[in-house]
Amino acid sequence: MSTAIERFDDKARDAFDRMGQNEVYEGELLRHRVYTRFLHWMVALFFFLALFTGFGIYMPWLFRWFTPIFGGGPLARAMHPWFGLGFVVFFALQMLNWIQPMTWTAADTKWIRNLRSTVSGKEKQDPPDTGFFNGGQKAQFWEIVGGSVVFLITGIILWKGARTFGCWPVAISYILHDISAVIMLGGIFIHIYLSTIGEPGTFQAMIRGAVSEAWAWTFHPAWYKEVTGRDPVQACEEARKRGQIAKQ
Amino acid sequence: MSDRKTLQIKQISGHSGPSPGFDMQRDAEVCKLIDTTICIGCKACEVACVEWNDMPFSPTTFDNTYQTMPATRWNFWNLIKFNEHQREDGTIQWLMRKDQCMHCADPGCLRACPADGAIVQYTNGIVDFQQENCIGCEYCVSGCPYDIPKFNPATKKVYKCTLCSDRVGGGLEPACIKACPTGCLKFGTKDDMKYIAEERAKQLRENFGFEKAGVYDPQSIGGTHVVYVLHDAENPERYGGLPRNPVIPWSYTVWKWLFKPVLGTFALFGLVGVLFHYVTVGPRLPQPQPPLKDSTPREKEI
Amino acid sequence: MEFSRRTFLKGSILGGVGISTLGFDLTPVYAQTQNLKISRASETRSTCPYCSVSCGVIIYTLGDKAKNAIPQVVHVEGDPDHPINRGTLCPKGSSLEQDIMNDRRLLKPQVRRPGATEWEDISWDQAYAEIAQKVKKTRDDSFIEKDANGHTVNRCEGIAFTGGCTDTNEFNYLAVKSMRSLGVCYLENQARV
Amino acid sequence: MTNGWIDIKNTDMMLIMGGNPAENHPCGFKWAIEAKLHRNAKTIVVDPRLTRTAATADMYLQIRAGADIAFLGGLIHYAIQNNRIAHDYLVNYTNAAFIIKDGFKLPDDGLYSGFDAEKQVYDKATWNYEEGGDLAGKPVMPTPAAQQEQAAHAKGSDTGQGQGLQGAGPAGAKGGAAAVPLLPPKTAYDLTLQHPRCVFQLLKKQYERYTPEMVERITGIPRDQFLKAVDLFTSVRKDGDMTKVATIIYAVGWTQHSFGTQIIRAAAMIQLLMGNIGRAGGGVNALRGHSNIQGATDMAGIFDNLPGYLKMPSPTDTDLATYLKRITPTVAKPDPWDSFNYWSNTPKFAVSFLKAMYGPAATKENDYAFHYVPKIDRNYSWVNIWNDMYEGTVKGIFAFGMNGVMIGPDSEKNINALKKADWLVVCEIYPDETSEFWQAPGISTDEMKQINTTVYRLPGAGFAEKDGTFVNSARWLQWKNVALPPPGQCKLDQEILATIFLKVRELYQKDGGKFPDPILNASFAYTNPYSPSLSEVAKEINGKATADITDPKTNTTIKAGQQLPSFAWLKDDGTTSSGNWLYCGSWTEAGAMTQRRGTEDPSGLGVYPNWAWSWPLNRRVLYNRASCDVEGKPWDATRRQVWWDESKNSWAGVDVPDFKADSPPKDHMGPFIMNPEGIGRLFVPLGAMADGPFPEFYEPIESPILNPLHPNQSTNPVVKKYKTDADKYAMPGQEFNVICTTYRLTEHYHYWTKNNPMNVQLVPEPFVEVPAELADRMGISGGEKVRVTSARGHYIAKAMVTRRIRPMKIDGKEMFQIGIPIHWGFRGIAEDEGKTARTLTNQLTPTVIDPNAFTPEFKGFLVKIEKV
Repeated sequence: MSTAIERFDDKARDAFDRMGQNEVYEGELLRHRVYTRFLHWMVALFFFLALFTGFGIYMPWLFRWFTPIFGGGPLARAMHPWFGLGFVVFFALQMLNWIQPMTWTAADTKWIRNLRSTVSGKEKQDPPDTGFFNGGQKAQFWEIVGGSVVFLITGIILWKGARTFGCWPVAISYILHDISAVIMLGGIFIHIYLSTIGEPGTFQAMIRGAVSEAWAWTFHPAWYKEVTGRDPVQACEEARKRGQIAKQ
Repeated sequence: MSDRKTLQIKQISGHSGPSPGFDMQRDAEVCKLIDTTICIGCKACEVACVEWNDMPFSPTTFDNTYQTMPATRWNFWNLIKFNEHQREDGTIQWLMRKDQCMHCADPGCLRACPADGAIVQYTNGIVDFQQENCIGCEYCVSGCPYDIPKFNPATKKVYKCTLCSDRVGGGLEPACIKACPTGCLKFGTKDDMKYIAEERAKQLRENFGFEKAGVYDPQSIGGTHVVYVLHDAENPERYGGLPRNPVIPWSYTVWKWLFKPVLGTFALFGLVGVLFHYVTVGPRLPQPQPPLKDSTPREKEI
Repeated sequence: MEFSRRTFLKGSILGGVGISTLGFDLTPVYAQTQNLKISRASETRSTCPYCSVSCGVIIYTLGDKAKNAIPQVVHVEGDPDHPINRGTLCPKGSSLEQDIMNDRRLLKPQVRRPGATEWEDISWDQAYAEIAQKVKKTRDDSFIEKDANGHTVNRCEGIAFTGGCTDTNEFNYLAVKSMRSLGVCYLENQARV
Repeated sequence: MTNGWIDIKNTDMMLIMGGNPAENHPCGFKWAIEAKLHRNAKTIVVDPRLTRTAATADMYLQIRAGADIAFLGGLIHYAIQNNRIAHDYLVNYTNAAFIIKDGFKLPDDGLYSGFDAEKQVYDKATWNYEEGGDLAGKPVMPTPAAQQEQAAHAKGSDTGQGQGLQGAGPAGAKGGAAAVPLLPPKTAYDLTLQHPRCVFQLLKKQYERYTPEMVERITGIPRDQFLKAVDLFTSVRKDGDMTKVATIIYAVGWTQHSFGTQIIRAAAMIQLLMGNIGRAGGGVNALRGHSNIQGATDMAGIFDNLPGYLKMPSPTDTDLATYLKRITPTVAKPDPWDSFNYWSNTPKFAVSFLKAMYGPAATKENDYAFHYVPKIDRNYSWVNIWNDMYEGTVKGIFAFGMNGVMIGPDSEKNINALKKADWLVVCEIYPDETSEFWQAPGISTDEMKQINTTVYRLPGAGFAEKDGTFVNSARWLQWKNVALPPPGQCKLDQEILATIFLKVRELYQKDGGKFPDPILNASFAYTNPYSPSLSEVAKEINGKATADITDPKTNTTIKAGQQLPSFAWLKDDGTTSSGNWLYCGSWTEAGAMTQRRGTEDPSGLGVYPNWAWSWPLNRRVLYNRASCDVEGKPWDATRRQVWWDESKNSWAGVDVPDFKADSPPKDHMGPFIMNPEGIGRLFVPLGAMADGPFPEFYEPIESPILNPLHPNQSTNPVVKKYKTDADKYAMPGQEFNVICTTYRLTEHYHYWTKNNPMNVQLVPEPFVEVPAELADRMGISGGEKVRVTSARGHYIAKAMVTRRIRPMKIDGKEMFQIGIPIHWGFRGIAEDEGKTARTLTNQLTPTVIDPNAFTPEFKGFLVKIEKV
């Protein structure tokens, strides 16, 4: 089964590479290919569309000013399931795309365990065994996978309504849908924060697909080592020395 | 706006804050009494409703019963349910019950409805749908313990019996109640209707041999503004699925009015938390981090 | 990053804007009860034509009997004053509006000629003339003045008249008068079946 | 109805049989429910199906369609055996005490005395009272007159009397030159009811055979259920208690049989036995089917009457005097009693009627245009019209609102009859099956070309587009107003009819023709004769004075042209005219009584004296004198209607007394003022009933079993079968083994509401109600199409499998009953959409009619049922 996914992913990546292009300048590494970036932004787009239309249903008296953007309450409610479906479909493709790098490893549990220090800023550099994705990103990925499965099931139930599925399934899926939405929302805040102002230099990874080598060895040393073959800590020291020489 | 008396609103669906009409005006609670023991299943109420509300006709097909259609529809608000119940001695009791919105005191539809102003409850107890505010999410369908609200796919809105809020607002009795030939349907204040119902139930018990005759006014949803007199009040399911103990899925009460706002604030905390982290801890920069220049006081710069 | 005043101001402005735009306006919601459709219609008291309970009905017609408003039935309801039905109606009586404003009503005289396979329109005068001729011819052909025993009987054996059950009494009287004057003996009515 | 709709609320006990008021008269059934609600009244429903009436009943019995007389006979037997009868009422207000002539024989072998097998008619001479006085306690010996009578009868019918009887048929057809047997002026009577030949003893002997076991064999009602029901019904008279009252409510379930009139007779006899007639909450309440069917009967839309139930003249009535002598009954009563015999005024009614019909042309010299009216000597009733059209006698037919093809019976024969007619004029508001008989399913286009009938279909006016009066079951004449003009080119029905008649008159004026006098002289003296205003016609029906007339007693004078206040003013000297004497008083000088809308009801008995007007003379409950005992004191003070007011020396009451106002109780005038005897008839003397003075149980013409009482005379002996090739009848033993009955639904009105989308929505498709056990045996599931076949035709519809009709044991054999609603034909909303098989229910029904009322036998015939 996985070989079929592999073949599909490769074919897709090549096809998209032909269509788009990865701008990798000197001193940068290729991080995300066109196919990944395309999927990421489609997922993001549908997520926000679903989120905003969903707000109109979740708490209309709070978000009543939102729905006119989508042409009023009824249209927002009508489009919400389609956006949700878009989100789930594209995320499914992303999941196939990232199934390999996202597999959970011991390093990730270790990363999660010293999460407090990374958040409080004491640890300037991530532990050397942080691979292509660190524990937080993997946790969020799998959280989104779980969330979108819940979205799909409860969404279909809510969409077709009590007429086909009965009162209690709708009532329960009404809660699960909300819970997973709120959790995912929380995760998305953090994701956006870290990928923009939280960790400068990350955003271009999803725009041009390239990251600076400094970024690589600081946040994903194991991946840096794997790609460039050099030792990240040593590379960081050399860069610091070069920095002081330039300053003098 | 009905000319003589505007029906004051007591409760509005999905509405933040109290409704303008709440406790503003004394109003007797109206009630429709349905005495199934003298209902002859003639369907005058069905026709009177379709005719008064000028509803378009929906095609019906024969399915081995006198019942007009399996359940009410968005253009057929009240329907007599026919059930042939076999007594122990083998004889048949032909039960007929008029099925329509029960206008509950604590309406499940109103609780479930997320849209603001789509479902309103007047001070006289009538629960009414305001189609222009309805967003067609059909939560009310799962909120209603009696499976009453019906969705119209063409207009994407939900419809149900309004207990003729326009006629009652204009000082008339509902159309189905006026038409009922045997007087099985009666209209008046809730106290009068309960009194007549109890008297009738007593008469059935004492004079007509229905020991378990009783009145159906379920308190699990705070009582309803449509009250039944049943031959056998202990098992109302026999009358075409009238729930003995109607209950609103708790998700529309506990979840909606307690957890949802709480979780909503959690999500907000997420946003605020992130900003707070940015303001305090600051971003994580790729190493080596360029050293800070000395942050001398501002006046030095002038 | 230490907490600079400027960043603090940025954060609070952003938060304030967010809160205020979250929709706390309270447009009043009043009942939009449908205006009572019969409040200005004109009322006519009549009797339901169906069964023999003879329920009193009120027929609400469009307009206030002004000349230019051709009355259309808006609604039919039971007559609360009528001592027998006291405002109630059965499913047939309640649908009387549909019986009066029905698009299956016959609107013009038609004739089916011998051997024809569909209807032909015919004017009233033409219809009257032809029917009168046929009645006269059939009466003259089948009229018997005296029977086998020589008693005067004045019978027209060739014509039959079958009256409906919702014809008014006055119409029935005219039917008896005209048909008996023609000598018709085959005079029957729904009362028979 | 002897009482009225609202009066039903005053009852304590109801037997609802042969009728389904909850479905066919829902708004009237409200009063039966009111009786249950406010008086704890009990309802017993006896019906072949568990109907919606039975759903609210206290006791429901499933009976075999057609076995009604067996049930009622058993009820009479039970009432007499347990002495649950109103003794005083019986002795004083019925002919229980009258002695019957010696030659009379009870039908133990299924035949009364005097049956002429070859002509299938009875010589009714022996069904008569004996002449004489009080025979209480005297020895019984055959009187000389009786012997001479028997001799004449035994010798065979070669006396003049025999020839006079040309075929069966109503009293009108009877008689001949020889002496017509009359009721004896002084009847013999035995108030102790012991005389073996007194009516009560004969009644007791007649129904001794109707034991509960026999009732179970015939009707299929288990013995214990039957006894429980009759015990409950007769409990109102338990140990002679006269305060309670019971009513019997019925409809065409009883009339549509080949012995229909006798079933209703049995009900009347039960109510007489138990003293319920004339009392508030009592009586025999016939639920007429249509809004003006009572009016049509009063105005004689039927062949054998003239308006006001005057008999049609027959050929032997050579002149007016002979005719009046024949139809005016003479008093026949025990000597000490008194009898109003109101029909003695018949000459006044007949002459006034002729004056109204022919106005000035009716003069004393030409016997008030007596010969303008046709004389009938045979049966021209409904089934005979189609039979004679099928045989080529009837060439043209008017159908003003009557759908002959749908009504049948044996619609196929009606369609074929119409193919042979010359012309058909239909006045309808919807496209109906009769006007489109030539497009009936099964007629190919080239067959259509062979049909030479000219069909005129004229668009009539709906009920809201014309005024005029309707008469409801309770005899209330009510005026209705015009709400809107007829649409399109529709015209008012009266305009169409009057114009056709006047056009025919013009032709006769121009080119003459056979006996034009009645056509030329019929009085159409209306302001606009081509469209007579119905208020003018209503005034004419009420009656006017044609000359100044004064009443000597009260010395009041009515000028010529003024409306008459009541039929007491009618004269037989041509000075008064009245279209229908019964309606005299409906439009007086004080205005139209039929338009009154007074809603007060001081007595609370539902009399509403000032609402509209009920014939006769605004009386609401007929025979209400019988609600009082012999001294004029009401049986039940709480529901008193009329009583003898000693101070005013006249009868007073909350309702108009149905009696001679100033006849004191001591004169012992009988409460039934229309009968020559002045009392209720348990025994019907002479020719009033064609098939017997007492109701005898006969099987329906198509019956699955032979009559257990008298197998060799299984069906009604007097009923004739039709001889054309289209008339086929199922014989016992053929494959037709299921009993079928036809009926109406509450959602539909005959053949009219199949054009009304709201009603079509309620019951979208035709169906056949099939008992669950029969359906399982034949492998039919609910909603599957079935074909019902009778000897005459077939009917296809979906099966409604139900446990509300249960299998029955008839005479030891297991039988099933099915039911078919009548509402679907081949033109209507569902029909045009092809949702129905476009077959007609009445293609199944047999062409056989009741010998007295000539109503076809729509209920209880044989069919077979199979899957399609």
